[in-house]
Amino acid sequence: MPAEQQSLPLGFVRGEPVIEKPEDLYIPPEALELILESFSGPMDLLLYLIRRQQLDIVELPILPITQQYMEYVAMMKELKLELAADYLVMAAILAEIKSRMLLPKPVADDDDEIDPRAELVRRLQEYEAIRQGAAQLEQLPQAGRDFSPIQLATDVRDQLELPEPNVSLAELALAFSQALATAQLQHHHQVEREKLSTRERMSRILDLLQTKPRIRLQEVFTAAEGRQGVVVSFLATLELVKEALIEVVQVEPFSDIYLSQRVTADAIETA
Amino acid sequence: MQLRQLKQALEALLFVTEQPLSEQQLLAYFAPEQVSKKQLLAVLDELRQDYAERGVQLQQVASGYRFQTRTELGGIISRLWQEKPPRYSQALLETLALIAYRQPITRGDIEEIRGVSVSSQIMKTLQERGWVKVVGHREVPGRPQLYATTSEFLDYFSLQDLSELPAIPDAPAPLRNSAQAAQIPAETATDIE
Amino acid sequence: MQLRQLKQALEALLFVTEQPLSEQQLLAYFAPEQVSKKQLLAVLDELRQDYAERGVQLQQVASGYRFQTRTELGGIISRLWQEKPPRYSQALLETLALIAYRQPITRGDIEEIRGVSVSSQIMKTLQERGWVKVVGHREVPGRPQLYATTSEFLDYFSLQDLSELPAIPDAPAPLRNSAQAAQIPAETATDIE
Repeated sequence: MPAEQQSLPLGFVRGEPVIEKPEDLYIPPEALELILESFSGPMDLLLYLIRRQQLDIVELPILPITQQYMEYVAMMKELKLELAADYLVMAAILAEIKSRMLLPKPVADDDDEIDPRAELVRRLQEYEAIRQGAAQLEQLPQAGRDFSPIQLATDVRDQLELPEPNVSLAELALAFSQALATAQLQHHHQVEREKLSTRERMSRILDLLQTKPRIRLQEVFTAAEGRQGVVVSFLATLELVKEALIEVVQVEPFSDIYLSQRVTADAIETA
Repeated sequence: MQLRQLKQALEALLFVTEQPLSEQQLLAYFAPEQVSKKQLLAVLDELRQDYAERGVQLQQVASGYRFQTRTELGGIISRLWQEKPPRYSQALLETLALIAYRQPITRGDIEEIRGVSVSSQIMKTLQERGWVKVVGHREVPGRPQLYATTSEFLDYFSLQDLSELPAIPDAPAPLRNSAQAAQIPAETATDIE
Repeated sequence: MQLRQLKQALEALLFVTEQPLSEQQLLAYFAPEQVSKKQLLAVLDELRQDYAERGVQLQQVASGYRFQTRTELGGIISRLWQEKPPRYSQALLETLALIAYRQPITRGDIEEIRGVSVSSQIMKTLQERGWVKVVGHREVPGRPQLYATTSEFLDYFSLQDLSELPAIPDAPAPLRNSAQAAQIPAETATDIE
């Protein structure tokens, strides 16, 4: 519909017509079509007709304006522009005002008789103000057209460490007890408590075996830990053997004892 | 925190964030450093001055502070973009202007002044761009939606608030009682600013 | 083109482009303004100096020039993306506790004790956190992974070794009253603190 067509340079800039309008009607039809399509609606056309005569809106010379408006509407029809109903509504309003203006004024009676044009004049004034607003918006700096907001890329984000959660040791212990309690309720079997340090040492030995396929038994002992440390390491080794997590190999009596990962092939065979 | 360090951090921060940062956001950000509002504003002002003559500038818009390229460079910078920035139709601009200048406003009000029915496409575009939103209903039969502009609208046009919109004539006084009802929101809008 | 304008345009350009811009790209960009290589390099050098002490700096990298935030500010800037500390679920805590107290342990062991399956997400979270790692496989069909706690785990809880984990009282005899059973560990927790 023509009312929503993009405004063309032939139309208005800051509310003023840029081109001289079809005073004589000998404009090539294509150009005329452009002009007609450039009106954003009947108010736009009406305003144009008034401004063309360099008149003030309040003077609204209803007779000639109505006539010209009808001519334009006829041209639009002729050019088979898809004529918006809105143009016809305005034509009806103009016709109504015209007829009321032509009626003889009732004598005396009302001082508060309202000029039939008044409402249309008010609308035209407001429309003109808004046209001005639209033109000013268009001229304001626009993002992407006149400037770009800046967002620098940064790799700082990659350096970000995961935030530390907030877990206390007590919570952990509690969670363990709860897990055990659940286990007992569900399975009715006693979960044995074992020396923690032994379990830790078991992990450490397994971890060591991740890096080397074989380690000497001596390597699991640390002299600095003293007797107790050695005992813990030894118990851990025995526990690992018992749980079939490692293998202990001694090639001949009194030679070095080696700990190694269980060979996968074994597992497959036993499987 | 040293003032010099605060200035550098603030500057870097405003360069890397996608959205403008408000005073409140910045104060919250620098809370660990116990930066006062007075310090913050002083440093922001210094930065603004530092960049006054540069190719990028510190701009205060509705939703906060941001760096943006100097407006006068528009053409030379936009060469960078393959696509031309959108040109908005007269119909869209008039609708937007009505909402901006006369908010809160109903679709009926817009149609009355423009003399054309408002295309749904235009309202959709304006809402998708985040420039316009529904802020309520007018308590008349049908409870039509009332539209107003958003801070994204102001940000887009580099404005801090509606009072920075270029002035246009006030809406003319209504004639009849029925028209008067339609006029009230326009007056309210001026107050809202 | 005036040198001042070139400097502003160049500056703005380097700020808006996502990728670094090489000398060749910049020369091509300013071809309409007939900027010489000598001019370009001089202006780039000026910009580099202008920003030497600022929060962002002009850096020359392999593929060209770009602005980037000052390295020293990494910590303060990264707060922008800092997430809130996660809150861990009971399931995760119990899994972690079982790994800590019963390591090395397989997922199957954990599931057997807890009576429910252990979600992969939990194992992933614990490993990403760096608290838990795979230390081997149990040589049984399927070769399930054996999990153990790490030294980061000990560090986080300020423990020297696992023997410092709070002692858990001998698990209570199975009770009919499940509520009572659940109560016991709670009391234990208070003692530990």
